Amino acid sequence: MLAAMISSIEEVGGFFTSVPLIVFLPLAGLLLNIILGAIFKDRWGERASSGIAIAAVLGAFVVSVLQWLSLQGHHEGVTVMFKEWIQIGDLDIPWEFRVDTLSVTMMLVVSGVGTLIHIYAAGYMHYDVRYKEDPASYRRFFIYLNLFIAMMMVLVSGNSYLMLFVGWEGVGLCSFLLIGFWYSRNPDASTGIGNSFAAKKAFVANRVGDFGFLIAMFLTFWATGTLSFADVFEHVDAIAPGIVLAITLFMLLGVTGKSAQLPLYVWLPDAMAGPTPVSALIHAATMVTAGVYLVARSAPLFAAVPEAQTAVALVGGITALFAATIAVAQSDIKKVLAYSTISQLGFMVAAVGMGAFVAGMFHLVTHAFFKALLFLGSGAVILALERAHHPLEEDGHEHDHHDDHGQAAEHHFDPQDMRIMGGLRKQIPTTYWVYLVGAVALAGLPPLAGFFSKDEILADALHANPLVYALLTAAAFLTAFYMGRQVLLVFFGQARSEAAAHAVESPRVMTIPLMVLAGLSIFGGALNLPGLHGLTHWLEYTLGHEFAHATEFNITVALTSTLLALAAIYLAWLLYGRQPATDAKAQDPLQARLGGLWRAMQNKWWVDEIYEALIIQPYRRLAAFFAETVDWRFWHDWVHDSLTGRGFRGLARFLANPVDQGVIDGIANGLASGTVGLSKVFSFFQTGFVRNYALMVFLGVVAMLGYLVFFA
Amino acid sequence: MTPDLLIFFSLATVAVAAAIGMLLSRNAVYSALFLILNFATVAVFFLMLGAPFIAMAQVAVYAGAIMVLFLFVIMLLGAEELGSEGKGGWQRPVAVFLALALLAESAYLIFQRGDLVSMIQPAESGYANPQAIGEVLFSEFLLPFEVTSVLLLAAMVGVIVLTKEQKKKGKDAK
Amino acid sequence: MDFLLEPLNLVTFTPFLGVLVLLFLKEREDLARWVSLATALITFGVSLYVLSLFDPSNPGLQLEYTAPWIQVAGFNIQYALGIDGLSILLVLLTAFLTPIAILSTWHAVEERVRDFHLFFLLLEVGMIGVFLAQDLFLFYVFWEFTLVPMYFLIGIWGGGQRMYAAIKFFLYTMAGSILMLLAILWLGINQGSFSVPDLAAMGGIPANIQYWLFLAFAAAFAIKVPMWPLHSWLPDAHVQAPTAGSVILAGVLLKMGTYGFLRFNLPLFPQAAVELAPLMGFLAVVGILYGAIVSYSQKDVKKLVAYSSISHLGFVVLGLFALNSQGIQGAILQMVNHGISTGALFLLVGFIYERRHTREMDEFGGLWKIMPVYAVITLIVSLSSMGLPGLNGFVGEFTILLGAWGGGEGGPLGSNLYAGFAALGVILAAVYMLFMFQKLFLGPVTNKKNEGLKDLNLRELAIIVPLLVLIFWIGLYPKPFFDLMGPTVDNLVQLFQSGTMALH
Amino acid sequence: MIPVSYYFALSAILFTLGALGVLIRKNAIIIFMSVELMLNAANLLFVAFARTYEALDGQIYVFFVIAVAAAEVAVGLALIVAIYRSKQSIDIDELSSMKG
Repeated sequence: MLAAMISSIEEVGGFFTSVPLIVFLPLAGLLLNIILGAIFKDRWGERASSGIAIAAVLGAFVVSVLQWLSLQGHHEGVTVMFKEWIQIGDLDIPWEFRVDTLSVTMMLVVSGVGTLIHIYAAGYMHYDVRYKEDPASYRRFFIYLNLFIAMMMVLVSGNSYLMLFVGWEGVGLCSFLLIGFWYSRNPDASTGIGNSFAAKKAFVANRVGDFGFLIAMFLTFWATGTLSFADVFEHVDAIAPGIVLAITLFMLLGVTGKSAQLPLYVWLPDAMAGPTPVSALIHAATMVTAGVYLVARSAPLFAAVPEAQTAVALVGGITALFAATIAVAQSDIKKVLAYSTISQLGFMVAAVGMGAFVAGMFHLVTHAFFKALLFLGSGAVILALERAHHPLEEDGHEHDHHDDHGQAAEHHFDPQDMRIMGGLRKQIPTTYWVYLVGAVALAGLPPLAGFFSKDEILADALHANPLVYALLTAAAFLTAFYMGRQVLLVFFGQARSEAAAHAVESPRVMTIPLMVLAGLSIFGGALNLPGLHGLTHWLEYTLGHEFAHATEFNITVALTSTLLALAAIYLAWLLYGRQPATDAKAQDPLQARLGGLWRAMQNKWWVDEIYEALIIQPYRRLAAFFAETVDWRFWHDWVHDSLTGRGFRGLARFLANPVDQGVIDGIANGLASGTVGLSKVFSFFQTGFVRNYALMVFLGVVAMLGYLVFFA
Repeated sequence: MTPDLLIFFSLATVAVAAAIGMLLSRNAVYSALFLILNFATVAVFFLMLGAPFIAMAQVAVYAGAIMVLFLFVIMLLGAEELGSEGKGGWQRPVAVFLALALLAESAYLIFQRGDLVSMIQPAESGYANPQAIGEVLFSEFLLPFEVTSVLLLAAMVGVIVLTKEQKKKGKDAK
Repeated sequence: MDFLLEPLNLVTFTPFLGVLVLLFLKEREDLARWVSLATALITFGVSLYVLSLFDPSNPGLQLEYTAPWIQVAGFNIQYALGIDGLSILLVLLTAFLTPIAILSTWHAVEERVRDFHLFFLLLEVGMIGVFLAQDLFLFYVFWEFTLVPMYFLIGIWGGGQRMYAAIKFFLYTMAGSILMLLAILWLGINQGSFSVPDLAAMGGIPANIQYWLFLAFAAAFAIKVPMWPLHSWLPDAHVQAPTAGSVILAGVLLKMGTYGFLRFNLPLFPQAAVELAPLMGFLAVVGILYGAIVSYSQKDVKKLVAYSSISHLGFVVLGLFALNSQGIQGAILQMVNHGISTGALFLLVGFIYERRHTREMDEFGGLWKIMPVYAVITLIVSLSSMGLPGLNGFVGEFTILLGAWGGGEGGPLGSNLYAGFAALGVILAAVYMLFMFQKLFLGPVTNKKNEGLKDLNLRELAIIVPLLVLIFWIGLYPKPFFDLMGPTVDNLVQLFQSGTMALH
Repeated sequence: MIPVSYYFALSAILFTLGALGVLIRKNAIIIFMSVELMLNAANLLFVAFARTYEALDGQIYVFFVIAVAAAEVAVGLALIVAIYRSKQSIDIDELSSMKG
């Protein structure tokens, strides 16, 4: 049926016609969940909800693999026309699927990592919905998650900027829904911000970016007359350089919104208010990399204007370092990872900015593996503490002694706070090992995936822009440091709270995806090993040789970064591992050494506060001023009611009053009595007797006839 | 004095006398009967003026239907002799005076305007027979004719509504 | 009697038959509702019949019906109806929204039910007439005719300050109409015709006079839209009007203003339109931003939605005065979109008002937990209103902005800043819409009074679901809608291609 | 061979009598009859002039007048009946609620 809906495709064979399924399978999954859930109500259990959702994503993954297989014979890729969408005059934007090596790479990452996270979430959410006392939300979660996969697939498979934008906004919506998943929670201790506020913040910040994207599209369309990728790139040479620069810079604004770069990154840390699988899927592995994908996709545009490239690279580099500094001083396990994500996204953005599109994409893929791993691992840690703190009935009664915890203690319990953890490696060994793999991969130690991808970026940066290289190297050093700090704080030392001492290992439905991701994090580097350059050649089919050059392995860079990472880890061990803190309230060792700098980093350089003071408060006040003073009191009440309305009434009164009183007061009295007399005369006629009236009429008739007869 | 004039004057006398009779009669039933007489004479005038259709309509509708309706109502209300006419106060002399003035004006008009003295010629044979009237009525005056039907319908509805209201009030009183 | 069966006469006056029936139903209030609903549904059916007769590939007027009407002293006023790509969607929208609005009054209007429906159906006659009239004088008659029922709908069934709002609505709109009447008379006397197609074909009005005529027409339409700064009547009217009145007011009556620009100002005074495009564009952009900013600070949900209308209709006007296919087609689609989305928002506000008898946002919070279906539907409608891709609002806004950008440098607007600032409205729309959504639905349930609220019942779902279907349909597959208006708009735009050329 | 002025005169007399009836009688029914008389007088004149000018229009008008009169009488008498039921009187002078 689907194949029949597709209007046209060149006859190339393969499974290309099945590509719309990557969108429609998740959609079908969510619709089934909605409909069946509505029909069966409570009998539609958790297994059914998650089962359908997982099957849908797995199906999408299978279809993506089929695309990959089909591409083997047709490296140039195909465009699958699905449906006409908007068609006005020269504007013709169909819904077309672009299947080429670049988009298939993204499809595989999204559906692959997505599947693993779905499986993990099936276990995780089982507990989460109970701790949040809303088990009915389980189905809702998977509906959102499937919607997200569908939208992400629209994003990566679209053949035009507008279709990409559709997915772009669609994932923004899902992000909004999932951050606000526990919408009824008030400003809560772990995030410092209510979920619904965080969700709104994410949406609005993204909208600011979307504004840039929109403008970029307008510029593109009026310069080239089209929005589909291939046609736009054909015209690049014909567009004035100034316009290309504008296009790319506005696009950069979009990228900073979606990929959480300076200055619009502020939403991402708050987005951690969402359930942990969401943080892993959306806010680490897939959605936030959309900006990187956009730049890679637009390689010909960016390559045409070096100024734009420099801007992109600088934004990426500065963000990488900036976010890394904040990550160092966070105590919330997810916050560290959030800032780490921003920092790593900075790496990718810097890479694609410098023209190292393959390196950027490479890092995107490996980062998806190990950052998803880290987030899911942190979820496992959080859950381990939560279950130890107040066990659910099904967990048995081995932790009965926790029941004597007072309400007050319960109130302050924050399972995400690293300061109350410690020593967890004994309690939850599986989680510990996979987390360690993820951390090492992120820190960039060979031979794990992160090393190769990061190294490729650094090598390119050395060629292209020494400043960016310096920024990124510093960021890499900090990365290794904060990951070392985190691992040491969480897993080493001794337990700093009752909950940490009795942490419970997660069920297999959660640990197996973790192990798979750990494997990917270890071996992911094989994708683009120096010398083999598998990914480079693969992407070259789409990007062209010009933009997909193989970076030579630079032994100096590799050695430098490895040594730096080792040094950072050693430094972390000196500070946190040698004499681990024993008390949750203990001061961070760095705090004493760094002083004010630490405060600044801990408070995220007060960026949120600055935005609040410079943008949000003024806007709020402006809105209130316009609404209450300008529109209502001035325009509505004063101009319309007082000036116009009362003015008119005043005029009427002015015209009426002089007769009555005022100006001709003296005459008025005479007039008044005259009026009384006259009215008496008139009221004489106003007898109420019909016949009198008839007589008057008759009198009138006679008089008129008389006039007509005698005088006319 | 030609026969025509003779007939005219005698009929005119009857008509005026009937009108005065209606006007002065104490009993409403008598008034109605005088009026019927008046209408009948006017119908004869119509015939003389070559308007047979109108004459018939006059007899059927006016003298027949309308006046019978009057009689019905008079009988229904038992209003043959309602109250005393009493004194009309200043109204009656004024009214008479105005009526005389109107007559005077009319007379002046009749005698001054020369075009009113033209003689009425005997009618041609085809003039104003019902067929001719019908043809005009259903061609040139079709729309007013239809509108008249709506008017009659409206009158009918109005009468029903008025009487219905009355009934309800009666019920409420009980 | 054949003229009664002319499709356009049929669609215009079918509601009138319902009025005649209603006149005889003084005490049967339940029956009055059903009669009114049935009439509105039949009218919708007839409008679909008109659609089936409509040939989208023909850019000209179709299904025309013309009869001489008033022909005295050189005035040649005709009763002329016709439909083309500019009006077909609006006629359908009117016929579609009316039964929905009527259904929404089932329990909301308990007093003088028959009169309410009588006025409502009369209003429908007027609105459809406005969109179909092809004679300026006839148009004016229908235009003024819509005022009367709306005046009574607000003035009798409205909220606490209904008389104030009704009178303000009436006076404000009348004031603009007077100028338009003068312009119409000028055209009738000097050009010798009131027929719109004839006048458009004739052309030849001197530029300086076009200028004044354009402004006179624009005065009437700008008040109706309403364009900033003539919007002051709108919040009053909306807040005081009953739900169904608000739906129709926002859904259709405001469109009469933008439609007026499209039908009269553009084709009759092309030169003036090109010259004045920057002015109109400026007012539109100010309206977009102003409406969005002011919405954010409202405490009453209905007022928020009312102000958001100012913002949305700013987009429509901006699109119209981009004077290219994208802008105008987007504007027409956006008229429909706004009718659907804002109509739906007013309905949703009405639902909660019927339950709680308040619209203050501070009274609510956490409703998602209590009324999940209601929350999800409101979310979808809000997202459509703020232009999320895949829903109807986006298609309209995107094409409008694209058109406005194209009408910028070197086009009639003269600068890309118009589109740029208008695009800022997209951000602000998210701000106030999400603010509203958050206030009503997110967070914990703070007010005890909200705890027992019931979710939407079947009748309410029946009202809102058709709108949702359209929201998705237009968002996902707008092609049939664009196809309906395409040829007519292209025809119209050609006028300006030459006009713009002459200017530059 | 009767001059049209005779009919005019007759009509004028009948009209005046009708008007007098309206003005001096108190019985609503008689007043009503007087109105009919006035209408009749006008009809007579119409027909006479129609004859004079050899045109049918006058007669058509009379036809319409008769129709209207019929409608008027029906409504008027219904009113009188209604008034009588509420006031137990059809004396026109008792209906003076319009006194200014």
